[in-house]
Amino acid sequence: MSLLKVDLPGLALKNPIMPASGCFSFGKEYSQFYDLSKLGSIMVKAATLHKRLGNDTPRVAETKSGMLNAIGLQNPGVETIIDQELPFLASFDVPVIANVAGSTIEEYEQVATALRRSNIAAIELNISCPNVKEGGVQFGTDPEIAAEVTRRVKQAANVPVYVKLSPNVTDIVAIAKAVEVAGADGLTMINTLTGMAIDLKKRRPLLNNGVGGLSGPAIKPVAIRMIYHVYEAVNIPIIGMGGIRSAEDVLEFLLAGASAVAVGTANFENPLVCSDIIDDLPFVLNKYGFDSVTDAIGKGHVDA
Amino acid sequence: MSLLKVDLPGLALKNPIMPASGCFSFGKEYSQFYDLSKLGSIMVKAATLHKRLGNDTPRVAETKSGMLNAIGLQNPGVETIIDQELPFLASFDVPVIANVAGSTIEEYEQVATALRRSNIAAIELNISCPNVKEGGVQFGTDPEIAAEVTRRVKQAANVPVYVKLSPNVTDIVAIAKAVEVAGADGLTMINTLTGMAIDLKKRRPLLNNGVGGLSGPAIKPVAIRMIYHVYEAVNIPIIGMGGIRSAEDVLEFLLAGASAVAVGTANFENPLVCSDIIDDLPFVLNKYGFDSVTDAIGKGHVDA
Amino acid sequence: MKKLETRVMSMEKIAQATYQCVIHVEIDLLQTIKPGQFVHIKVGEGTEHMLRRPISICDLDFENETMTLIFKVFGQGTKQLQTLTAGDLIDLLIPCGNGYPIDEIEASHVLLIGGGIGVPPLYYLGKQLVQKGIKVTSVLGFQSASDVFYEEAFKTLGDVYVATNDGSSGTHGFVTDVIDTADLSGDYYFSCGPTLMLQAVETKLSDTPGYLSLEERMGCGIGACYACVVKTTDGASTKKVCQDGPVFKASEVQL
Amino acid sequence: MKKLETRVMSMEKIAQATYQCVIHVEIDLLQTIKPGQFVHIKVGEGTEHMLRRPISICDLDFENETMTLIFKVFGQGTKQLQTLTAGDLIDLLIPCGNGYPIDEIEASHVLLIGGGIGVPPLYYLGKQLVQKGIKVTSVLGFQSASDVFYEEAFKTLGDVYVATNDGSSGTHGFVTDVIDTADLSGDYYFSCGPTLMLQAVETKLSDTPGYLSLEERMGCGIGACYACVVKTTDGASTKKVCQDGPVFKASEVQL
Ligand SMILES: Cc1cc2nc3c(=O)[nH]c(=O)nc-3n(C[C@H](O)[C@H](O)[C@H](O)COP(=O)(O)OP(=O)(O)OC[C@H]3O[C@@H](n4cnc5c(N)ncnc54)[C@H](O)[C@@H]3O)c2cc1C
Ligand SMILES: Cc1cc2nc3c(=O)[nH]c(=O)nc-3n(C[C@H](O)[C@H](O)[C@H](O)COP(=O)(O)OP(=O)(O)OC[C@H]3O[C@@H](n4cnc5c(N)ncnc54)[C@H](O)[C@@H]3O)c2cc1C
Ligand SMILES: Cc1cc2nc3c(=O)[nH]c(=O)nc-3n(C[C@H](O)[C@H](O)[C@H](O)COP(=O)(O)O)c2cc1C
Ligand SMILES: Cc1cc2nc3c(=O)[nH]c(=O)nc-3n(C[C@H](O)[C@H](O)[C@H](O)COP(=O)(O)O)c2cc1C
Ligand code: FES
Ligand code: FES
Repeated sequence: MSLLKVDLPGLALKNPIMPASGCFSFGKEYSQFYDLSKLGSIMVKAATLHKRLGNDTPRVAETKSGMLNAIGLQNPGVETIIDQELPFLASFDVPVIANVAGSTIEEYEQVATALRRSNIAAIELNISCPNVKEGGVQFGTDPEIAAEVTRRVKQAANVPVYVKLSPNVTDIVAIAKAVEVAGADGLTMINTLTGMAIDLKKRRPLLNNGVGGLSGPAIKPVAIRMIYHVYEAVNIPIIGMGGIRSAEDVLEFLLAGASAVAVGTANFENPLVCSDIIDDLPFVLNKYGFDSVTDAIGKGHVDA
Repeated sequence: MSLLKVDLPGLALKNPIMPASGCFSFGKEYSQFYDLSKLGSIMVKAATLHKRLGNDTPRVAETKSGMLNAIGLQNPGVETIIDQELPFLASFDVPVIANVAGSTIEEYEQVATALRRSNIAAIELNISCPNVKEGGVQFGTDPEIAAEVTRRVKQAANVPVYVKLSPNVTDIVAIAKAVEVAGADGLTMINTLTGMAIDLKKRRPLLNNGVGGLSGPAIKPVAIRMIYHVYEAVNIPIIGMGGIRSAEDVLEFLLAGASAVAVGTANFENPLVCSDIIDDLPFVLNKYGFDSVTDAIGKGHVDA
Repeated sequence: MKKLETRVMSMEKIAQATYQCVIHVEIDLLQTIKPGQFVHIKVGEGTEHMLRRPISICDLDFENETMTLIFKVFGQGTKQLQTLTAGDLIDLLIPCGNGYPIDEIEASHVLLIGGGIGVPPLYYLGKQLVQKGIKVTSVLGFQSASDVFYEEAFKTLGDVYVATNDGSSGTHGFVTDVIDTADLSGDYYFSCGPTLMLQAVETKLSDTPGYLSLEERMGCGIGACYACVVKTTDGASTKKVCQDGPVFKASEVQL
Repeated sequence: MKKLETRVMSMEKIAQATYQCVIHVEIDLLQTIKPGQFVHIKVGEGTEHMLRRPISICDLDFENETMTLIFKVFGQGTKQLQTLTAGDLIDLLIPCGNGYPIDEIEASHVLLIGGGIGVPPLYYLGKQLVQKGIKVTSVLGFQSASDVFYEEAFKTLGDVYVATNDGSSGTHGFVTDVIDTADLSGDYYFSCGPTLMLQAVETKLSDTPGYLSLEERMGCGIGACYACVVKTTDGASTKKVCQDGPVFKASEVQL
């Protein structure tokens, strides 16, 4: 369906739908449910330089229309990911976006460098993971540091770099502009809001890590607001996410200014959600009078 | 029930439950449903120096497990509030907390000064309303300005001042500490998260104002996280709010570190919610092994 | 006003996406309800829908102690309400708002002008007017023939003119076209429907005193949150649709 | 594994806050299910509950094409599941996890040791073991007499010992007390229940090879989110309860 096509740096997407990083592992499990070639792209789980075991459990908690997670970047390390996880995805006709994380700027660089020998289509630079104590989140809350990480990873990488923004900031537009100037090819937003739930019986935070990242429909209005404002301030494309679970939600993100979207938490509710949305999207575009996905991007702006 | 009692600066509360500002007007409407004397306190609608008509409609939108509002501080002005709204509440046995708003530091001062001739028990200093274009929100996002407003209103007021914090910041602990140093007697948190919803048919933000404040159960994890962290950093009491709709929710806020709580959005779902929670709270405290409200405050902290 | 948990007696589709819901309400409460008032309905039991949905009261039956609502499935809330069936519980704030001031007006012939989901509240109003000996003429506007409902019911009150946007039933056009072509007039008019229709009606009948029932997105539904305001004609103050309305004198508010 | 929307056949209270739910599942799918596997259930239709709930498969009936689940009402999700009745739709991921490796073990006498909501998965396991000609002895622990369920059902498989914490039924104490007092032993044990119980069982039966079924809070339930990990005995890596488990060799994982 050519009406669903979107062209973004490094990503010739057959449709704007992709699973969000951390919610789809490296695809194998979901390939039981549908053909992954159907997807616009796949954002795979975060990679760090070395293997990480992540946080102690409990790592997830349900909240109203959302959930908290504190996985803690568990992953087998970038080399193992390249050798053992990505080859499986190569058998599908779908561009892969690698999620790069780290505790230091050097680690980010090293992971991006390691990925040069893989066949990924783009990098998602995760400067916004709230669940790692040593680093991670600071990179996403200071415009200058965010810009510096972006610059260094851009130099190390051989594919376009999308910077993933944290919503836990006073002024997300300032960060977006800073990473644009530093060379980001695109933005992905939003990562999770920092939240907490308390176990009434145990009298302590429910997640072992204390805080966790809030995701799901609960945060959609925050995501829409931030994308709306960032869209007006930058000239690079935005991949939007935060609470999407239907084709109507996708259209709302497109109108706010996203050029494509990612679906995270909703995969847990319905493992077929991405496939279902791809099926529904042409009808929803049509219902609201849009000829194509590109026709809808940014059209929710009052002056659009 | 003495187990529900809490003593806070200016507020000898018979129980820790009060309606949140802006969700209860000046009480009259809810007095049809139950005796307002039952409440611990009442946080009345924001007062500015002069009458304000607020934003154009639509002013509210439903979101998943929450809602957006952009009322825009509509109110008849502080003098009219003192003369025509507060006398009704005087007939109940309940301390009233006035919500003070403004576009300039001078306006905040003037409103606080005007309130000297009223019989309120405390002031809630609203430096965090996201729905007023001229001012409001900046006061809540910069620690120095927040401290300055607090200092000036403390000087003008003849009752304890609780500062209402905005969650739309990178570091809420810094703001909390700054207003504590500036003389705040307590904190109330959180105000709404800034959000947006887009009308797919009209292709523009659903609220006439564009952005609005996100409230309701959706934001509870963010409120709990912020209260938890602020509690560890300050020595003044916190009145917690954000998504409360049951006595279990109240206990979660107490464990996080709130000394009392306010209920906002849930009043719209169930106009009797505050009354119901007050009835349920003794049983819930008992179920989870607490002798009293004060026994539970802060007990969710790992080192408590 | 009170919060009432009561039972649905029946749910029936009466036109395209349009449902008639009959609800048990005790006689004492029924007797306090005025035409034009509405109920504010909780959708589902959990937190997904934190805001209630306002629906006008369409009819009362004192003998069977029931109230009738008619609503169109529009979004997620009404879609969920429609799944209720006989015996299910429903949670209402009842009655909300002020209603039509039928005891305050002197009239011998009244026009009822309703559009789409603005039609239901006019039905109980018409019944009350007829009972007071006032002649009633109804003008009902719909999108299309498949949307038309209660035409026969209104015929029991007096003359009925139907208009549809696509001409598939009655006059082709808007309710104002009917007023023109049938040359209708009355001492008073009562109207409820989409804002564009109300504006057209107000302009067309500017010489006739009238009352409009307005819609606005609501929070509390009881006057406490200032969500549902409408500006007064002078622009200097506002009225709350949920508490001061939904019925306003046409001259009183800005549409 | 697949996502299945199917019908509830019955919902019955069988002990204090404990419900038995029978669900229609077609024969082809039933035949793929191994004892110890679980289903991951969607709660309600809307967004309020974004995470599914894992519930062990307790029994299969090939003739009637049904599957039995037994669950305790614990929080909001199970409370809502309990309201389902015959004919209602239920949305499952089925089957999840690996199950007990009954074809890989050589044994003539097996101990089944279950605690509370850990009892259900042992039932279908026991049936399968008996069918393979293996002797089965069951030790079932509950809080109190009012929590006991399936005692009779397990008696059809072999000897049954019940322990309750308050002594109101069977032995006063824990399942490990029964193992002591009745001097029970087997070639293998299979256990499912609260972590504290599993630890006690593992310690008590450290000389017997055993399999444990673990619980952990889950996100996806299919191995994609890393929510439900458990550390391997050497501490150097993790296993996913939802995918590599819920059944693990007792020596394999840290409790
Ligand atoms: C006083 C009054 C009386 C009404 N009487 C009737 C009636 O008798 N029959 C009928 O079919 N409809 C009536 N409506 C309109 C009805 O309330 C909306 O169609 C309904 O709320 C839509 O809810 P939803 O969940 O289906 O739509 P959604 O779009 O999912 O609703 C989201 C939110 O928007 C609000 N909303 C959406 N559309 C409207 C609207 N047109 N007016 C007010 N709020 C809206 C909802 O209440 C909810 O808060 C009345 C509205 C008002 C204000
Ligand atoms: C593999 C497996 C098999 C299970 N089999 C059964 C069974 O056969 N019968 C039975 O009664 N219970 C079983 N449980 C436990 C059951 O999943 C929980 O009791 C249930 O999820 C609680 O949900 P709730 O909504 O009532 O509680 P809430 O506290 O409202 O749930 C909130 C969140 O916490 C999770 N959660 C809470 N308690 C547990 C727990 N003990 N284990 C895992 N997640 C939890 C929920 O899944 C949900 O995501 C099993 C758990 C696992 C992991
Ligand atoms: C369990 C879980 C794990 C996640 N892991 C990652 C991750 O490794 N890297 C990352 O950039 N984002 C991660 N995220 C954030 C998501 O990619 C996404 O930005 C966020 O969840 C908002 O989208 P949603 O509401 O659709 O889930 C994770 C989210 C969840 C729920
Ligand atoms: C309709 C509405 C109006 C509000 N008006 C005010 C206000 O005037 N002043 C203020 O400080 N907070 C105002 N708030 C914020 C609430 O007091 C409260 O901080 C917030 O809604 C979070 O609590 P809740 O989730 O229980 O609603 C308003 C909230 C709503 C929903
Ligand atoms: S809906 Fe709250 S004032 Fe009208
Ligand atoms: S629940 Fe997602 S990996 Fe186990």
